Amino acid sequence: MRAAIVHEPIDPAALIAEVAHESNGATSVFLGTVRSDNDGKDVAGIEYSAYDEMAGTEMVAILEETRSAFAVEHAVVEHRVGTLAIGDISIAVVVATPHRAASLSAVQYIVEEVKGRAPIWKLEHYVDGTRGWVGAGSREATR
Amino acid sequence: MRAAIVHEPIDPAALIAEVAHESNGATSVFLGTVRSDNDGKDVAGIEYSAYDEMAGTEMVAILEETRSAFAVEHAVVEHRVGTLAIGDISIAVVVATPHRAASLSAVQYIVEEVKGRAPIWKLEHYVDGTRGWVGAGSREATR
Amino acid sequence: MTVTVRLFASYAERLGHSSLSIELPAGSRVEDAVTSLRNMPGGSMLPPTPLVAINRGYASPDSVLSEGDELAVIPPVAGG
Amino acid sequence: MTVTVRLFASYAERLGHSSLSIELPAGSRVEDAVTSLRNMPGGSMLPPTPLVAINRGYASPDSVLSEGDELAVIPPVAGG
Repeated sequence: MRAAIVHEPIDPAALIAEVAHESNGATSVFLGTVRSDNDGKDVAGIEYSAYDEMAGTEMVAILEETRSAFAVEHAVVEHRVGTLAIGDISIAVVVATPHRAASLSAVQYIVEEVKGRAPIWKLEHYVDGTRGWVGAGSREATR
Repeated sequence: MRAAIVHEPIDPAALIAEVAHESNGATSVFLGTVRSDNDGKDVAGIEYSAYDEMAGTEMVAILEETRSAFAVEHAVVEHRVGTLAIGDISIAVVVATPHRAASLSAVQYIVEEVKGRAPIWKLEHYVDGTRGWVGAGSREATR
Repeated sequence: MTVTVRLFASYAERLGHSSLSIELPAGSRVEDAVTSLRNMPGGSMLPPTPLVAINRGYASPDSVLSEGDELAVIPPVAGG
Repeated sequence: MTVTVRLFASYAERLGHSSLSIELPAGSRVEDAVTSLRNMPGGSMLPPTPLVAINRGYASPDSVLSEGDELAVIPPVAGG
Protein backbone atom coordinates (compact mmCIF):
# COMPACT_ATOMS: atom_id res chain seq x y z
CA MET A 1 0.00 0.00 0.00
CA ARG A 2 1.54 3.28 -1.09
CA ALA A 3 0.25 6.78 -1.80
CA ALA A 4 2.27 9.68 -3.10
CA ILE A 5 2.17 13.13 -4.59
CA VAL A 6 4.65 13.02 -7.46
CA HIS A 7 6.27 15.67 -9.61
CA GLU A 8 7.32 13.48 -12.53
CA PRO A 9 5.25 11.64 -15.19
CA ILE A 10 3.29 8.66 -13.88
CA ASP A 11 4.19 5.24 -15.29
CA PRO A 12 1.14 2.92 -15.16
CA ALA A 13 3.15 -0.18 -16.08
CA ALA A 14 5.46 0.36 -13.11
CA LEU A 15 2.49 0.73 -10.76
CA ILE A 16 0.84 -2.42 -12.14
CA ALA A 17 4.10 -4.28 -11.49
CA GLU A 18 4.26 -2.79 -7.98
CA VAL A 19 0.97 -4.38 -6.86
CA ALA A 20 1.57 -7.74 -8.56
CA HIS A 21 1.49 -10.75 -6.27
CA GLU A 22 0.97 -14.41 -7.13
CA SER A 23 -2.15 -14.53 -4.95
CA ASN A 24 -3.86 -11.88 -7.09
CA GLY A 25 -6.12 -12.75 -10.00
CA ALA A 26 -7.44 -9.25 -10.66
CA THR A 27 -5.78 -5.89 -11.18
CA SER A 28 -7.92 -2.80 -11.71
CA VAL A 29 -6.56 0.54 -12.78
CA PHE A 30 -7.90 4.06 -13.10
CA LEU A 31 -5.99 6.79 -14.90
CA GLY A 32 -7.11 10.40 -14.96
CA THR A 33 -5.80 12.34 -17.94
CA VAL A 34 -5.95 15.97 -19.00
CA ARG A 35 -8.80 16.49 -21.48
CA SER A 36 -8.66 18.93 -24.35
CA ASP A 37 -11.89 20.58 -23.33
CA ASN A 38 -13.79 21.26 -20.14
CA ASP A 39 -17.31 22.63 -20.09
CA GLY A 40 -16.90 23.82 -23.64
CA LYS A 41 -13.59 25.66 -23.21
CA ASP A 42 -10.47 24.53 -25.10
CA VAL A 43 -7.89 23.54 -22.53
CA ALA A 44 -4.17 24.05 -23.21
CA GLY A 45 -2.96 22.44 -19.99
CA ILE A 46 -3.55 22.13 -16.26
CA GLU A 47 -1.41 23.24 -13.36
CA TYR A 48 -1.98 20.94 -10.39
CA SER A 49 -0.94 21.95 -6.90
CA ALA A 50 -1.38 20.24 -3.56
CA TYR A 51 -0.94 20.61 0.15
CA ASP A 52 1.62 17.88 -0.34
CA GLU A 53 2.07 16.57 3.19
CA MET A 54 -1.63 16.46 3.99
CA ALA A 55 -2.60 15.05 0.58
CA GLY A 56 -0.19 12.17 1.13
CA THR A 57 -1.61 11.50 4.61
CA GLU A 58 -5.18 11.68 3.34
CA MET A 59 -4.49 9.28 0.46
CA VAL A 60 -2.81 6.81 2.83
CA ALA A 61 -5.93 6.99 5.04
CA ILE A 62 -8.10 6.26 2.00
CA LEU A 63 -6.01 3.20 1.13
CA GLU A 64 -6.33 1.98 4.72
CA GLU A 65 -10.11 2.32 4.40
CA THR A 66 -10.06 -0.02 1.40
CA ARG A 67 -8.16 -2.54 3.47
CA SER A 68 -11.05 -2.60 5.95
CA ALA A 69 -13.86 -2.35 3.42
CA PHE A 70 -12.59 -4.62 0.63
CA ALA A 71 -9.72 -6.57 2.25
CA VAL A 72 -7.30 -4.89 -0.16
CA GLU A 73 -3.61 -5.58 0.52
CA HIS A 74 -2.00 -4.39 -2.71
CA ALA A 75 -2.83 -0.87 -3.82
CA VAL A 76 -1.01 2.22 -4.96
CA VAL A 77 -2.15 5.73 -5.77
CA GLU A 78 -0.07 8.50 -7.27
CA HIS A 79 -1.25 12.03 -7.97
CA ARG A 80 0.95 14.26 -10.04
CA VAL A 81 1.39 17.99 -9.44
CA GLY A 82 2.96 20.63 -11.66
CA THR A 83 2.12 21.64 -15.21
CA LEU A 84 0.46 18.90 -17.26
CA ALA A 85 -0.28 18.85 -20.98
CA ILE A 86 -3.27 17.31 -22.77
CA GLY A 87 -3.17 13.53 -22.37
CA ASP A 88 -0.81 13.57 -19.38
CA ILE A 89 -1.82 11.34 -16.47
CA SER A 90 -2.78 13.33 -13.37
CA ILE A 91 -3.80 10.42 -11.15
CA ALA A 92 -3.27 6.67 -11.21
CA VAL A 93 -4.99 4.22 -8.89
CA VAL A 94 -4.00 0.56 -9.11
CA VAL A 95 -5.46 -2.21 -6.95
CA ALA A 96 -4.74 -5.93 -7.15
CA THR A 97 -6.81 -8.51 -5.27
CA PRO A 98 -7.45 -12.26 -5.47
CA HIS A 99 -10.91 -11.77 -7.05
CA ARG A 100 -12.23 -9.10 -9.40
CA ALA A 101 -15.08 -7.55 -7.40
CA ALA A 102 -12.81 -6.20 -4.68
CA SER A 103 -10.32 -4.60 -7.05
CA LEU A 104 -13.05 -2.95 -9.15
CA SER A 105 -14.88 -1.60 -6.10
CA ALA A 106 -11.71 -0.43 -4.38
CA VAL A 107 -10.47 1.51 -7.41
CA GLN A 108 -13.78 3.30 -7.68
CA TYR A 109 -13.80 4.08 -3.94
CA ILE A 110 -10.24 5.41 -3.97
CA VAL A 111 -10.83 7.62 -7.02
CA GLU A 112 -13.99 9.16 -5.54
CA GLU A 113 -12.43 9.75 -2.13
CA VAL A 114 -9.19 11.23 -3.46
CA LYS A 115 -11.18 13.61 -5.67
CA GLY A 116 -13.42 14.56 -2.76
CA ARG A 117 -10.97 14.73 0.13
CA ALA A 118 -7.36 15.13 -0.92
CA PRO A 119 -6.25 18.79 -0.81
CA ILE A 120 -5.33 19.12 -4.47
CA TRP A 121 -6.28 21.92 -6.86
CA LYS A 122 -6.20 22.59 -10.53
CA LEU A 123 -5.71 25.75 -12.50
CA GLU A 124 -6.84 25.31 -16.08
CA HIS A 125 -5.06 27.22 -18.79
CA TYR A 126 -7.19 27.76 -21.88
CA VAL A 127 -6.18 28.02 -25.49
CA ASP A 128 -7.55 31.59 -25.57
CA GLY A 129 -5.01 32.68 -22.92
CA THR A 130 -7.40 32.84 -19.98
CA ARG A 131 -7.14 30.65 -16.91
CA GLY A 132 -9.46 29.45 -14.17
CA TRP A 133 -9.34 27.61 -10.88
CA VAL A 134 -11.51 24.51 -10.97
CA GLY A 135 -13.29 23.52 -7.84
CA ALA A 136 -16.28 21.59 -6.59
CA GLY A 137 -17.88 21.59 -10.01
CA SER A 138 -17.56 25.34 -10.54
CA ARG A 139 -14.87 27.36 -12.22
CA GLU A 140 -13.71 30.67 -10.89
CA ALA A 141 -12.25 32.81 -13.64
CA THR A 142 -9.25 34.81 -12.53
CA ARG A 143 -8.40 36.76 -15.62
CA MET B 1 -13.20 -0.42 -30.52
CA ARG B 2 -11.32 -3.69 -30.90
CA ALA B 3 -11.67 -7.19 -29.48
CA ALA B 4 -9.30 -10.07 -30.09
CA ILE B 5 -8.25 -13.52 -28.99
CA VAL B 6 -4.47 -13.37 -28.82
CA HIS B 7 -1.75 -16.01 -28.54
CA GLU B 8 1.05 -13.80 -27.28
CA PRO B 9 1.57 -11.96 -23.96
CA ILE B 10 -0.76 -9.01 -23.42
CA ASP B 11 0.85 -5.57 -23.09
CA PRO B 12 -1.35 -3.28 -20.96
CA ALA B 13 0.68 -0.17 -21.79
CA ALA B 14 0.10 -0.70 -25.51
CA LEU B 15 -3.65 -1.10 -24.95
CA ILE B 16 -3.79 2.04 -22.80
CA ALA B 17 -2.04 3.91 -25.61
CA GLU B 18 -4.48 2.43 -28.13
CA VAL B 19 -7.57 3.99 -26.49
CA ALA B 20 -5.94 7.35 -25.77
CA HIS B 21 -7.67 10.37 -27.25
CA GLU B 22 -7.44 14.02 -26.28
CA SER B 23 -11.17 14.11 -25.51
CA ASN B 24 -10.77 11.45 -22.80
CA GLY B 25 -10.21 12.31 -19.16
CA ALA B 26 -10.58 8.80 -17.76
CA THR B 27 -9.06 5.46 -18.63
CA SER B 28 -10.10 2.35 -16.72
CA VAL B 29 -8.37 -0.98 -16.98
CA PHE B 30 -9.03 -4.50 -15.79
CA LEU B 31 -6.40 -7.21 -15.96
CA GLY B 32 -7.09 -10.83 -15.12
CA THR B 33 -4.00 -12.74 -14.04
CA VAL B 34 -3.30 -16.37 -13.21
CA ARG B 35 -3.45 -16.90 -9.43
CA SER B 36 -1.23 -19.34 -7.56
CA ASP B 37 -4.17 -21.02 -5.92
CA ASN B 38 -7.80 -21.70 -6.71
CA ASP B 39 -10.24 -23.09 -4.17
CA GLY B 40 -7.37 -24.27 -2.04
CA LYS B 41 -5.40 -26.06 -4.77
CA ASP B 42 -1.89 -24.95 -5.75
CA VAL B 43 -2.00 -23.93 -9.40
CA ALA B 44 1.03 -24.43 -11.65
CA GLY B 45 -0.50 -22.83 -14.73
CA ILE B 46 -3.62 -22.52 -16.84
CA GLU B 47 -4.26 -23.62 -20.39
CA TYR B 48 -6.83 -21.32 -22.01
CA SER B 49 -8.64 -22.34 -25.17
CA ALA B 50 -11.39 -20.64 -27.13
CA TYR B 51 -13.77 -21.02 -30.01
CA ASP B 52 -11.69 -18.25 -31.50
CA GLU B 53 -13.95 -16.96 -34.26
CA MET B 54 -17.07 -16.88 -32.12
CA ALA B 55 -15.27 -15.48 -29.06
CA GLY B 56 -14.05 -12.58 -31.17
CA THR B 57 -17.55 -11.93 -32.53
CA GLU B 58 -19.07 -12.14 -29.06
CA MET B 59 -16.52 -9.73 -27.59
CA VAL B 60 -17.12 -7.25 -30.40
CA ALA B 61 -20.85 -7.46 -29.66
CA ILE B 62 -20.15 -6.73 -25.99
CA LEU B 63 -18.11 -3.66 -26.91
CA GLU B 64 -20.94 -2.45 -29.12
CA GLU B 65 -23.30 -2.83 -26.16
CA THR B 66 -21.09 -0.48 -24.13
CA ARG B 67 -21.34 2.05 -26.94
CA SER B 68 -25.11 2.09 -26.52
CA ALA B 69 -25.19 1.81 -22.74
CA PHE B 70 -22.32 4.10 -21.74
CA ALA B 71 -21.54 6.08 -24.93
CA VAL B 72 -18.12 4.43 -25.07
CA GLU B 73 -16.10 5.15 -28.22
CA HIS B 74 -12.62 3.97 -27.19
CA ALA B 75 -12.35 0.44 -25.84
CA VAL B 76 -10.25 -2.63 -26.39
CA VAL B 77 -10.42 -6.15 -25.01
CA GLU B 78 -7.87 -8.89 -25.50
CA HIS B 79 -8.15 -12.43 -24.17
CA ARG B 80 -5.10 -14.63 -24.36
CA VAL B 81 -5.22 -18.36 -25.11
CA GLY B 82 -2.51 -20.97 -24.74
CA THR B 83 -0.49 -21.99 -21.70
CA LEU B 84 -0.16 -19.26 -19.08
CA ALA B 85 2.04 -19.20 -15.99
CA ILE B 86 1.29 -17.66 -12.58
CA GLY B 87 1.04 -13.90 -12.92
CA ASP B 88 0.48 -13.93 -16.68
CA ILE B 89 -2.34 -11.72 -17.95
CA SER B 90 -5.25 -13.72 -19.38
CA ILE B 91 -7.58 -10.82 -20.13
CA ALA B 92 -7.22 -7.08 -20.47
CA VAL B 93 -10.11 -4.65 -20.80
CA VAL B 94 -9.30 -0.98 -21.36
CA VAL B 95 -11.90 1.76 -21.76
CA ALA B 96 -11.28 5.48 -22.13
CA THR B 97 -14.08 8.06 -21.91
CA PRO B 98 -14.40 11.80 -21.28
CA HIS B 99 -15.62 11.28 -17.67
CA ARG B 100 -14.80 8.61 -15.12
CA ALA B 101 -18.19 7.05 -14.41
CA ALA B 102 -18.61 5.69 -17.94
CA SER B 103 -15.17 4.11 -18.15
CA LEU B 104 -15.49 2.45 -14.74
CA SER B 105 -18.96 1.09 -15.49
CA ALA B 106 -18.02 -0.06 -18.97
CA VAL B 107 -14.95 -1.98 -17.80
CA GLN B 108 -17.02 -3.81 -15.20
CA TYR B 109 -19.73 -4.59 -17.76
CA ILE B 110 -17.27 -5.89 -20.34
CA VAL B 111 -15.45 -8.10 -17.83
CA GLU B 112 -18.66 -9.66 -16.55
CA GLU B 113 -20.07 -10.24 -20.02
CA VAL B 114 -16.88 -11.71 -21.47
CA LYS B 115 -16.62 -14.08 -18.52
CA GLY B 116 -20.26 -15.07 -18.88
CA ARG B 117 -20.68 -15.24 -22.66
CA ALA B 118 -17.44 -15.59 -24.56
CA PRO B 119 -16.74 -19.24 -25.48
CA ILE B 120 -13.43 -19.55 -23.63
CA TRP B 121 -12.33 -22.34 -21.30
CA LYS B 122 -9.59 -23.01 -18.85
CA LEU B 123 -7.82 -26.15 -17.86
CA GLU B 124 -5.99 -25.71 -14.59
CA HIS B 125 -2.77 -27.60 -14.02
CA TYR B 126 -1.98 -28.16 -10.36
CA VAL B 127 1.35 -28.40 -8.63
CA ASP B 128 0.48 -31.96 -7.58
CA GLY B 129 0.30 -33.06 -11.23
CA THR B 130 -3.48 -33.23 -11.53
CA ARG B 131 -5.54 -31.03 -13.81
CA GLY B 132 -9.14 -29.88 -14.00
CA TRP B 133 -11.47 -28.03 -16.33
CA VAL B 134 -12.91 -24.94 -14.68
CA GLY B 135 -16.42 -23.96 -15.53
CA ALA B 136 -19.37 -22.04 -14.21
CA GLY B 137 -17.98 -22.05 -10.70
CA SER B 138 -17.37 -25.79 -10.58
CA ARG B 139 -14.30 -27.80 -11.41
CA GLU B 140 -14.49 -31.12 -13.19
CA ALA B 141 -11.47 -33.25 -12.35
CA THR B 142 -10.19 -35.22 -15.31
CA ARG B 143 -7.41 -37.23 -13.77
CA MET C 1 -27.58 -33.36 -44.81
CA THR C 2 -24.11 -32.82 -43.40
CA VAL C 3 -23.45 -30.62 -40.37
CA THR C 4 -20.01 -29.77 -39.03
CA VAL C 5 -19.82 -30.20 -35.26
CA ARG C 6 -17.25 -28.29 -33.21
CA LEU C 7 -16.39 -29.56 -29.75
CA PHE C 8 -14.29 -27.78 -27.13
CA ALA C 9 -12.47 -28.21 -23.85
CA SER C 10 -13.76 -31.16 -21.79
CA TYR C 11 -16.28 -32.12 -24.48
CA ALA C 12 -13.57 -32.41 -27.14
CA GLU C 13 -11.42 -34.37 -24.74
CA ARG C 14 -14.09 -36.92 -23.87
CA LEU C 15 -15.37 -37.45 -27.39
CA GLY C 16 -11.86 -37.46 -28.84
CA HIS C 17 -12.67 -34.91 -31.53
CA SER C 18 -12.61 -31.14 -31.80
CA SER C 19 -14.33 -31.16 -35.17
CA LEU C 20 -16.38 -33.79 -36.97
CA SER C 21 -19.06 -34.13 -39.63
CA ILE C 22 -22.36 -35.80 -38.87
CA GLU C 23 -25.15 -36.85 -41.19
CA LEU C 24 -28.69 -35.93 -40.19
CA PRO C 25 -32.09 -36.11 -41.92
CA ALA C 26 -33.18 -32.85 -43.51
CA GLY C 27 -35.11 -30.70 -41.03
CA SER C 28 -33.23 -31.99 -38.02
CA ARG C 29 -32.97 -29.76 -34.98
CA VAL C 30 -30.13 -29.08 -32.58
CA GLU C 31 -31.57 -31.60 -30.12
CA ASP C 32 -31.41 -34.34 -32.79
CA ALA C 33 -27.74 -33.61 -33.41
CA VAL C 34 -27.07 -33.69 -29.66
CA THR C 35 -28.81 -37.06 -29.36
CA SER C 36 -26.60 -38.36 -32.15
CA LEU C 37 -23.48 -37.05 -30.38
CA ARG C 38 -24.55 -38.53 -27.05
CA ASN C 39 -24.68 -41.95 -28.70
CA MET C 40 -21.03 -41.74 -29.72
CA PRO C 41 -18.20 -43.14 -27.54
CA GLY C 42 -17.68 -40.69 -24.65
CA GLY C 43 -20.83 -38.84 -25.69
CA SER C 44 -22.81 -39.70 -22.58
CA MET C 45 -20.95 -36.98 -20.68
CA LEU C 46 -22.69 -34.32 -22.78
CA PRO C 47 -25.70 -32.83 -21.03
CA PRO C 48 -29.02 -33.47 -22.80
CA THR C 49 -29.39 -29.76 -23.54
CA PRO C 50 -25.92 -28.28 -23.75
CA LEU C 51 -25.24 -24.69 -24.68
CA VAL C 52 -24.95 -24.56 -28.47
CA ALA C 53 -24.15 -22.13 -31.25
CA ILE C 54 -25.02 -22.32 -34.93
CA ASN C 55 -22.62 -20.54 -37.26
CA ARG C 56 -21.07 -18.70 -34.28
CA GLY C 57 -24.25 -17.37 -32.70
CA TYR C 58 -25.93 -18.87 -29.65
CA ALA C 59 -28.93 -21.06 -30.55
CA SER C 60 -31.59 -23.11 -28.76
CA PRO C 61 -32.25 -26.88 -28.68
CA ASP C 62 -35.15 -26.61 -31.10
CA SER C 63 -33.31 -24.49 -33.67
CA VAL C 64 -33.52 -26.13 -37.10
CA LEU C 65 -30.24 -27.07 -38.76
CA SER C 66 -29.38 -26.62 -42.42
CA GLU C 67 -26.91 -28.32 -44.73
CA GLY C 68 -23.39 -27.03 -44.05
CA ASP C 69 -24.15 -25.45 -40.70
CA GLU C 70 -21.42 -25.26 -38.09
CA LEU C 71 -22.89 -26.52 -34.83
CA ALA C 72 -20.77 -25.81 -31.77
CA VAL C 73 -21.43 -27.63 -28.52
CA ILE C 74 -20.21 -25.33 -25.79
CA PRO C 75 -19.11 -26.41 -22.31
CA PRO C 76 -19.69 -24.00 -19.41
CA VAL C 77 -17.56 -20.99 -20.32
CA ALA C 78 -14.75 -19.90 -18.01
CA GLY C 79 -12.95 -17.00 -19.61
CA GLY C 80 -11.30 -14.15 -17.81
CA MET D 1 0.26 32.97 20.38
CA THR D 2 1.61 32.45 16.87
CA VAL D 3 -0.12 30.25 14.33
CA THR D 4 1.27 29.38 10.89
CA VAL D 5 -1.34 29.79 8.18
CA ARG D 6 -1.06 27.91 4.90
CA LEU D 7 -2.99 29.15 1.90
CA PHE D 8 -3.43 27.37 -1.43
CA ALA D 9 -4.58 27.80 -5.00
CA SER D 10 -6.99 30.73 -5.48
CA TYR D 11 -6.77 31.69 -1.79
CA ALA D 12 -2.98 32.00 -1.94
CA GLU D 13 -3.26 33.97 -5.15
CA ARG D 14 -5.75 36.50 -3.79
CA LEU D 15 -4.07 37.04 -0.45
CA GLY D 16 -0.61 37.06 -2.01
CA HIS D 17 0.82 34.53 0.44
CA SER D 18 1.08 30.77 0.57
CA SER D 19 2.36 30.80 4.13
CA LEU D 20 2.21 33.44 6.85
CA SER D 21 2.31 33.77 10.63
CA ILE D 22 -0.51 35.43 12.52
CA GLU D 23 -0.73 36.49 16.14
CA LEU D 24 -3.89 35.53 18.04
CA PRO D 25 -4.97 35.69 21.68
CA ALA D 26 -4.51 32.42 23.57
CA GLY D 27 -7.64 30.24 23.27
CA SER D 28 -8.56 31.52 19.83
CA ARG D 29 -10.56 29.27 17.56
CA VAL D 30 -10.35 28.59 13.83
CA GLU D 31 -13.16 31.08 13.21
CA ASP D 32 -11.13 33.83 14.92
CA ALA D 33 -8.17 33.13 12.67
CA VAL D 34 -10.43 33.21 9.62
CA THR D 35 -11.85 36.58 10.68
CA SER D 36 -8.34 37.90 10.99
CA LEU D 37 -7.45 36.60 7.52
CA ARG D 38 -10.61 38.06 5.99
CA ASN D 39 -9.55 41.50 7.24
CA MET D 40 -6.30 41.29 5.31
CA PRO D 41 -5.94 42.71 1.77
CA GLY D 42 -7.66 40.27 -0.61
CA GLY D 43 -9.07 38.37 2.36
CA SER D 44 -12.69 39.21 1.66
CA MET D 45 -12.78 36.49 -0.99
CA LEU D 46 -12.42 33.85 1.71
CA PRO D 47 -15.75 32.32 2.70
CA PRO D 48 -16.76 32.95 6.34
CA THR D 49 -16.42 29.22 7.09
CA PRO D 50 -13.87 27.77 4.71
CA LEU D 51 -12.71 24.18 4.84
CA VAL D 52 -9.74 24.07 7.24
CA ALA D 53 -7.15 21.68 8.57
CA ILE D 54 -5.09 21.90 11.73
CA ASN D 55 -1.73 20.14 11.57
CA ARG D 56 -2.80 18.29 8.40
CA GLY D 57 -6.12 16.91 9.61
CA TYR D 58 -9.51 18.39 8.75
CA ALA D 59 -10.94 20.55 11.55
CA SER D 60 -14.08 22.60 12.26
CA PRO D 61 -14.64 26.37 12.70
CA ASP D 62 -14.85 26.07 16.48
CA SER D 63 -11.70 23.98 16.89
CA VAL D 64 -9.36 25.65 19.38
CA LEU D 65 -5.91 26.63 18.15
CA SER D 66 -2.65 26.21 20.02
CA GLU D 67 0.71 27.95 19.82
CA GLY D 68 2.65 26.68 16.79
CA ASP D 69 -0.30 25.05 15.06
CA GLU D 70 -0.32 24.86 11.27
CA LEU D 71 -3.73 26.09 10.12
CA ALA D 72 -4.48 25.36 6.47
CA VAL D 73 -7.32 27.18 4.71
CA ILE D 74 -8.46 24.87 1.96
CA PRO D 75 -10.24 25.94 -1.23
CA PRO D 76 -12.73 23.51 -2.80
CA VAL D 77 -10.58 20.51 -3.74
CA ALA D 78 -10.34 19.43 -7.35
CA GLY D 79 -7.92 16.54 -7.58
CA GLY D 80 -8.08 13.71 -10.06
